[in-house]
Amino acid sequence: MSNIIEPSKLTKKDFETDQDVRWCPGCGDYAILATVQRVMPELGVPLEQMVWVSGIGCSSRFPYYMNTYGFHTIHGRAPAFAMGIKTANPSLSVWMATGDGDGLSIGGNHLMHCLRRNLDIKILMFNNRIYGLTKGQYSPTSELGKVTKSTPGGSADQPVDPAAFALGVNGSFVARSIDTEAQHLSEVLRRAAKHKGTAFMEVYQNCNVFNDGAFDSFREKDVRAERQVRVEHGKPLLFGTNNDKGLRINPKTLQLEVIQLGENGMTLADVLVHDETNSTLAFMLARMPYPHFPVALGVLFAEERPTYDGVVADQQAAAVQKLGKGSLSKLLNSGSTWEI
Amino acid sequence: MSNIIEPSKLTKKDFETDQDVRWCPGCGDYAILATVQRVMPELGVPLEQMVWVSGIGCSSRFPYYMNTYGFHTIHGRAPAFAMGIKTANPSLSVWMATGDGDGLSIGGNHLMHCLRRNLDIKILMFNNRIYGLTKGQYSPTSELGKVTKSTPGGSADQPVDPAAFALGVNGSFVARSIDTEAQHLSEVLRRAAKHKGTAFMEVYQNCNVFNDGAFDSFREKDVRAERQVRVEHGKPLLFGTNNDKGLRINPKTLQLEVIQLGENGMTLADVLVHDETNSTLAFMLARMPYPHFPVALGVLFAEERPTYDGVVADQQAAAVQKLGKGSLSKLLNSGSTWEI
Amino acid sequence: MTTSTPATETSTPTRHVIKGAVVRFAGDSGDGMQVTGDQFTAAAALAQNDLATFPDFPAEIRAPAGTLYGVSGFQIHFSSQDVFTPGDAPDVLVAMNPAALKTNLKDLKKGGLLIVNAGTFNATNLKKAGYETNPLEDGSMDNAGFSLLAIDISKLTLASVKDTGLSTKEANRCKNFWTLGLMFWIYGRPMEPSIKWIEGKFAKRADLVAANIAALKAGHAYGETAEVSHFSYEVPKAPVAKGKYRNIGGNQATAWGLLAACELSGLEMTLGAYPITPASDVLHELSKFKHFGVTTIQAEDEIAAVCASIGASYAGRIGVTSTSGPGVALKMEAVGLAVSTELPLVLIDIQRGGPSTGLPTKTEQADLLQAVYGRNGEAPVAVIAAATPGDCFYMAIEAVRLAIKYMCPVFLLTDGYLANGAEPWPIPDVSKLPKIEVNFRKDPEGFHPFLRDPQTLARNWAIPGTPGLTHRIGGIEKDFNSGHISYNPDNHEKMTKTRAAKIAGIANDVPEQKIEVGNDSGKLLVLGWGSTYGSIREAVSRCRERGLDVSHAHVRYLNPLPRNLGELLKRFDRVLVPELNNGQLVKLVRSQYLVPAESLPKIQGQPFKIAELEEKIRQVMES
Amino acid sequence: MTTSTPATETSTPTRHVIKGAVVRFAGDSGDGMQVTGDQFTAAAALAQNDLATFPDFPAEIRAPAGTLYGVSGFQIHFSSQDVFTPGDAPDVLVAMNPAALKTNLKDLKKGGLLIVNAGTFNATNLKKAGYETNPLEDGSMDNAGFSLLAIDISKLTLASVKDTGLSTKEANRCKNFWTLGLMFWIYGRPMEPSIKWIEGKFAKRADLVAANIAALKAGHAYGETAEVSHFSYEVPKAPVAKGKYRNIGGNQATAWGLLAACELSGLEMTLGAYPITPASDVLHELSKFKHFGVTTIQAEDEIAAVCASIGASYAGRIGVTSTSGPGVALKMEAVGLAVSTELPLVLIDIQRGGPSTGLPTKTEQADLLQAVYGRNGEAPVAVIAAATPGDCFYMAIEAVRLAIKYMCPVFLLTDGYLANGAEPWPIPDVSKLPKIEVNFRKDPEGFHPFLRDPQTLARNWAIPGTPGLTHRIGGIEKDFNSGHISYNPDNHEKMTKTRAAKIAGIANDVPEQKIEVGNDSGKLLVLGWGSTYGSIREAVSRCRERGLDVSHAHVRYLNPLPRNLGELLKRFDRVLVPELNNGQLVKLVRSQYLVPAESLPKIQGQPFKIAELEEKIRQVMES
Ligand SMILES: Cc1ncc(C[n+]2csc(CCOP(=O)(O)OP(=O)(O)O)c2C)c(N)n1
Ligand SMILES: Cc1ncc(C[n+]2csc(CCOP(=O)(O)OP(=O)(O)O)c2C)c(N)n1
Ligand code: SF4
Ligand code: SF4
Ligand SMILES: [Mg+2]
Ligand SMILES: [Mg+2]
Repeated sequence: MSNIIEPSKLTKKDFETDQDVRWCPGCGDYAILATVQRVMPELGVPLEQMVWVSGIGCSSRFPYYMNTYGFHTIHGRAPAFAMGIKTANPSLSVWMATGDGDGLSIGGNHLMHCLRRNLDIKILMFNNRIYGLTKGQYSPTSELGKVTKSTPGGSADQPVDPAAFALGVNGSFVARSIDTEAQHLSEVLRRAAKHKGTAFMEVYQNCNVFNDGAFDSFREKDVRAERQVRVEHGKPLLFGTNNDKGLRINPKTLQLEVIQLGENGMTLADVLVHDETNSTLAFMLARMPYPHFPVALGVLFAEERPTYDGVVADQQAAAVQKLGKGSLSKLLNSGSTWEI
Repeated sequence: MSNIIEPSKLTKKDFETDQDVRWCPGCGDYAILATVQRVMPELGVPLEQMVWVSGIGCSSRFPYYMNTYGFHTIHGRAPAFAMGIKTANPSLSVWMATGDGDGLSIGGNHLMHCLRRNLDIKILMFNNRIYGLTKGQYSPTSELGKVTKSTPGGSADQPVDPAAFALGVNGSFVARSIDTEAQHLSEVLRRAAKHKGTAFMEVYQNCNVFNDGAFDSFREKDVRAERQVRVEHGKPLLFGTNNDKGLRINPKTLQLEVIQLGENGMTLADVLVHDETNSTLAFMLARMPYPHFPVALGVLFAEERPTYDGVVADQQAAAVQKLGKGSLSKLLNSGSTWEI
Repeated sequence: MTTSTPATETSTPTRHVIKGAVVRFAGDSGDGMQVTGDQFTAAAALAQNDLATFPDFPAEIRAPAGTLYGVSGFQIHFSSQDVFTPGDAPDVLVAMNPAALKTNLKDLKKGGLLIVNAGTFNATNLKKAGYETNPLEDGSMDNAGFSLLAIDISKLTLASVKDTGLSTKEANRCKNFWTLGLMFWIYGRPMEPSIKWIEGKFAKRADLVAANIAALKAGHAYGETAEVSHFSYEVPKAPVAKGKYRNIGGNQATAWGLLAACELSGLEMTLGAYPITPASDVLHELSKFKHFGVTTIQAEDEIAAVCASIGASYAGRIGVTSTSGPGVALKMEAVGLAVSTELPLVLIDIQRGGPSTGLPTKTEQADLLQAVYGRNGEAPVAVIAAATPGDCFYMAIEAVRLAIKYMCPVFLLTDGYLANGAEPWPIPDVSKLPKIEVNFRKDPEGFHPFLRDPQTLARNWAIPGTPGLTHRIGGIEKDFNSGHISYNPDNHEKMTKTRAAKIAGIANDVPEQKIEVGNDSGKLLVLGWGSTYGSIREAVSRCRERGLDVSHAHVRYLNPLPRNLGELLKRFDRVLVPELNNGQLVKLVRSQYLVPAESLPKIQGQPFKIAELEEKIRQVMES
Repeated sequence: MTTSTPATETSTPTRHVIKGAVVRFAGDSGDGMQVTGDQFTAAAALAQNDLATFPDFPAEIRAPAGTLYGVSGFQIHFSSQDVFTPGDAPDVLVAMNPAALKTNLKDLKKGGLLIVNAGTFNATNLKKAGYETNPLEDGSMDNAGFSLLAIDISKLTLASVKDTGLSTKEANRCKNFWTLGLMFWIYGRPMEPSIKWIEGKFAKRADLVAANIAALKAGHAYGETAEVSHFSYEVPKAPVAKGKYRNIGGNQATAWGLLAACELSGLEMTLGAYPITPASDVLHELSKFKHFGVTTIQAEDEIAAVCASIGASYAGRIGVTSTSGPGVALKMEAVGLAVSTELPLVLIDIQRGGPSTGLPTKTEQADLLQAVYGRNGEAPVAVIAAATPGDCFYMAIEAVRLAIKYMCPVFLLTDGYLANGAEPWPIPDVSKLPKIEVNFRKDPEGFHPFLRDPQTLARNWAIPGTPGLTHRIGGIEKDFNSGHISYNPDNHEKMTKTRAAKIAGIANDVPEQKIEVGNDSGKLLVLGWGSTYGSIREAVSRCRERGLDVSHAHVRYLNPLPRNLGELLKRFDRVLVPELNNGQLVKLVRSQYLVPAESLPKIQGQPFKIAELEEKIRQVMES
């Protein structure tokens, strides 16, 4: 199904499979796939050292199109499979593709525990705010009052924000990007690849069949500048067509607010500088009410912490160190025994 | 099994059952039970209008000891049962008892969705940072490196903070209290009862058999003042034996810090005033690293929002309004039919 | 049924009277084959033919145009006689593009008629369909045993609508109505009803109305032309019972049956569900009927869905959950709680191809043993199955009746074939449907939650809000006499046996097993269940016409099995059990009655063809 | 076994030689009965008696002192002959408080010896135990058919340790060793080993060492006194095979068997588990053996646990998951994926009382049909069961062998009775245990993931990290010839039949069914499986001693069943199937072999007593 190429020589083509891609024409998934396939060769990971794990959903079809090892599992459980794979062989580069339904509806618990444990895997959540594969029911990220096949009168659920959720459960790397923003997404992928621990990436993805245009209001070229704030560690949180709008914390309310440079004495100095190690700031950025605020994209939070698989491996090594490689016959003959 | 008493005449005794309580002698659950039974009569809810739902665990035995309707369900699923009960009969006062394992390990997903949907139920999470009923394995709230029967070498999991989790998934009411603090817990229970929406209460509970003293470092009389900060809406965040320590936001780092009144020019004016409607502040308070910071107790966050059961009931009513009570024969004869 | 096909007719200008026909429309997902099929079905229904239909969607949401896996089909079997299935092989195949031809031609009946839209047979489409050369030109279709009508429908459609000023893209979309017009002419159907439908459907777009009608008429007119005229048929009325009819699909009938149960019991209903193919439409359909007292909860997963349903039952509603195989597996722990707390619960399993994710869009009957045995501990439940799309309506009512009367979980098994299939359905007189009795416990006197009706062994249903009946229930074993937790050994045995006896007792409350076709004793009994009803019935009838001593019985109640079934089976020399699985009902009857029933499995994600069953039955009887 | 009990002995100063005895220690959770039992067991083992033990913990973690539900028990059966069960009724009952007396007295064998700590029979304790009057004084025990030794053990213990300066509370804790000393004297056991144990156990507390030893000796000395002297017995060595022995419990043996499988296969292992009674100890035990290459993952729930195990198998380890009934139900959807992707997976189900939460601390065999059938679609797996605590070791190895060789899920069924029971166990020579062969696919030439071994039909195992073998697998049906997704009807049938054939083929790789006791044909075969081994074997032996023509066969391989089983069953006039459920194996054999096997169910959360089985067998043979 594939042949051996050394990492440095890998190209986008090498990451493509012979399977024809079966997403709807025009689906945002195509763009994400292309970007991922373009970035992977940069990582210098041999094809056979990479594993893509997924649940069930249109987005979870992803592994079939990556010419690495791939496991298309069951709905919502991908993080648990990844847990078994990564702890079994920590040298593998484990990536996970999931959707807003797969990862946050049925799979929310596994995702939460993966994030808090800080298992060293990279997670791409395709958030199209809808169930695509089952033909258009609302998802946990759909807006309140969403009208779908299963909610003709509008949904009664308040949505959850994936990034805020990840921060709330102590995730060590939380980022956001958009299907069509190849460059931005590429950068986020590179950062995630470098992060040691669970790297959670939410990617806004357009489902042109069941939720078309869900993100147009901040995704389209003409509105982008005014409706997105690209966060970068150490850089002021500026946005706007003329880069003359900024975010600051109102000293009284302790809440974020949008300021217009030049207006009532506001200068660049007043603008908040992004600190990706500040989880509180990340939490605020993740939850900024849209469209009153712009949508924050980029690496909201990143912090190095011990990884679950790392601790497990260390314990294993320490045990062998201390007790030597286990011997069955020693064990069976240990403790109180008697001869007859 | 019980007889009819009108609400105003209810007493603690009326909420007690004839079943002998089967927790270990000395278990923190007894104190919580007593406080709950003492507060319930104040609510003016008839016994038969109250339902206690639980999962499985020592804490989940709770319903057997409340002389109301009670449903001891299966492990981790209590919020889902509560969802069915409350939407079926919104006039019921639905309370849920769960543990750190029941509610956050196997049941984390249901709890998350209950919180984001804002189902109008009151949730008591007994957090003893251990699995009690199964005799002492670590739980998602146990500290990293926890040594238990299942982790002789120490656990490899980073814990999750229940309150931060609840805030991250958009919970509308998040509070904390302690098993032995009857008065404080009572006040929290009253506030929760008044809240329309999911009221999440984390109660630190001592498991004297498998995790004894887990909270002593901030629960005991002598350390309480220095190690706890009682948050109250509109009141400054003061603590300390002489009430001379306070919390403030460092304007540079935008992080919380402890200040000593009177020292380097700090006055009461510098102390942060608690605003329970500020989710960011609540998030910071929930995650203050202990023991560097005190433990925040009380109502961290409270915000009124539409409830899931409320919206569902309204849609039901609106539908009947608009279409009239459904008629089967009308339906069967609707659309294209033909006579033979 | 047997249809005389065009090839066997001598060509004359007058319409050939035939018993009936099987027609399949096949085209690209975008070609509107489902609409065409629906319209053609409506016309057949109005002509009072008996009929059955089955759509065949691609597995992908929206496969790229022209691909093999993007082909969408719709098959209809209409006749002047009783119809029990959508038919095996089509007499007439309409292929709107090369991919449709490639994937469907093998099914065309020998001597059948093939109609292709030659206008789509260009290089790109041929390549996508994997044709080296154009089959319409490379001679591969010469005397291939069927008649071919290769028409450039695309061109003719564009021509017919050119005055409406539609863009070519939109104009091209009208070709399905052009095709419908031709088919109407071939079977002598009036166009008016479809014209009305078009006017309603596109009310907001006069140009589309005009165009589609123009195309329809053009196709019809084309029929008149010489080379088609000898393919003109007439299918007389079928001898169906008088009454008012409607077309109904399986999932729709299931949902409507549940609505009926609300009205008949006077209870409100909560459906807890999580979307899954092919069950989602039950959720979609029920979500439209809040004014019937139905609350639909799209839960976070199947476990939450069933738990919410059980919670609703606990609170005094009809708790229902609908799903398919993988979802059922997830619900089983909670079903055990419903067994233990003895709460009513209706589980609808719309079976699909397994194991695991399997073949989500294909049909199968492989969840029977899971439904009967798939729980920890001794956890018996009732299991019933619907036989036809229309039968789903009545079995859904029955599931609710049993769940409430016996305070237990009831599985209703249907499958993808029933779910998406449709048939004309005599509309029942609602006032004649039997009411479902509900008795909530009200009297505190001597109450405990596990007091039982000595007859049914059902416990009394005491719901929150009832003064004086506060009590606690749960999944730990309960004392028979007080309902309190009990670890007593003898009590556990007594409770386990009681729960089992309660379910077994249902056999006395349901109809005895009847024979569908043939005698109630003889050489061979073909024993079926579920969606195989039509194929088995038709196959057995044909065998009997050929003089074979074979009968057909169809089991609707799978646990407990009908009280007379064992005795019935023993009256036949042999028992053959055709199932769309690897042999499941056959295991149950062999174990329970020790009869050497033989399995006839088919595990292809597709229903039995009548012909293949007929063949097997003959083989068995000769062996 | 039959034991001559004290009452039947003439009282003489010399020790009465008896075949063996059943002794039960019962007391408050806090009284240390488990320690006493363990020490008494060690002594019996050293005396080379054959023996079997069973502890009986209260359902509550730590019930309040003195309550009926707080009573903890430990029963041992030791003998000079082969021992197969911990025994039915105790010959000697030691009751340390009124509650223990109340809950256990009914079990004391007629003519047995009752030893009570009269010092605890005060008003409070009597009330807690529900005694109106003091049974030691109200005459209720006069000629009640057993001998009574009412001793104020509390007082005598305090006296014996008064010089050690312990607090009364701590001093009082020594009474279990006083009791042990007495029992040692009664059965003529040396005290040294226990003295050594005490010295090790309390190494850090010299005072506790001194006190417990003093108490032990005092109890022993008390034995010397006149009124006890005629209760002195000797149980000769049992004719057990030569070799080195150790005591082993069921869960421990299961865990060690898994460790053995690691060494024998050279693979590392991942145990994914979520705590649940009575399975947790397998997780606890394995978590100690990281240096054996075992990773234990305490997952967030059972679903994550099994998925992590499957993930580990996918990555080339032995994936194992251990749980009990409710957990099994939750894992089934994922097990279906392992069936579909054909990955090795070992599922250990330590069965407990059901349905639902049921009786968590009690034993039952009611998950058999769940294991065999409890999944969506056609999803066959292998199912095997252990018969004794020691057998768990070998069946755990066997489960791993089959899972790897056939690339499939294998259920190993044990239960609460095996899990907590223990027996002396001949330590195997590790070098003689057969290796488990593992062949990871390495060669890219002609590779696809579903290439099969023509013999076993197992697919090749290609693990991530292997150059040139990158591939994708999942739960959708796969093409037989390429491993790619396939919706092809015939392929689905072929793959389904292949998966079934692969599991069925295991029957050729496992031992034929053998007869445990009796002839391989005759009037009655008693067919058992799992933990009922000892009781059935003993009961059948006794019946044969009484001249009945009955045999015992015990099934270790439940799916597929042994290849010769059907033929074996047919050689008996009747087949009786005793199970700790409502009849499950009996359904499988009736359905598969059409033999009129009869069910003998017991659903009380407790094992069969030998006597009750013996009785039933006699009844059956007379009927
Ligand atoms: C156990 C189970 N339940 C339900 C389904 C049906 N199902 C498949 S994908 C899906 C949701 C997909 O939504 P999402 O994860 O957002 O993926 P998308 O298709 O939108 O990319 C559902 C409900 C299933 N396959 N398995
Ligand atoms: C499906 C299932 N899995 C596992 C168990 C075993 N179990 C019962 S309670 C429990 C954890 C209890 O911990 P927690 O919720 O913290 O309650 P606590 O006993 O500490 O109050 C577990 C694992 C179960 N009953 N059901
Ligand atoms: S349904 Fe939506 S998400 Fe799925 S493939 Fe089509 S466009 Fe993409
Ligand atoms: S085990 Fe712990 S939590 Fe459970 S009852 Fe005992 S003390 Fe309380
Ligand atoms: Mg989605
Ligand atoms: Mg706990």
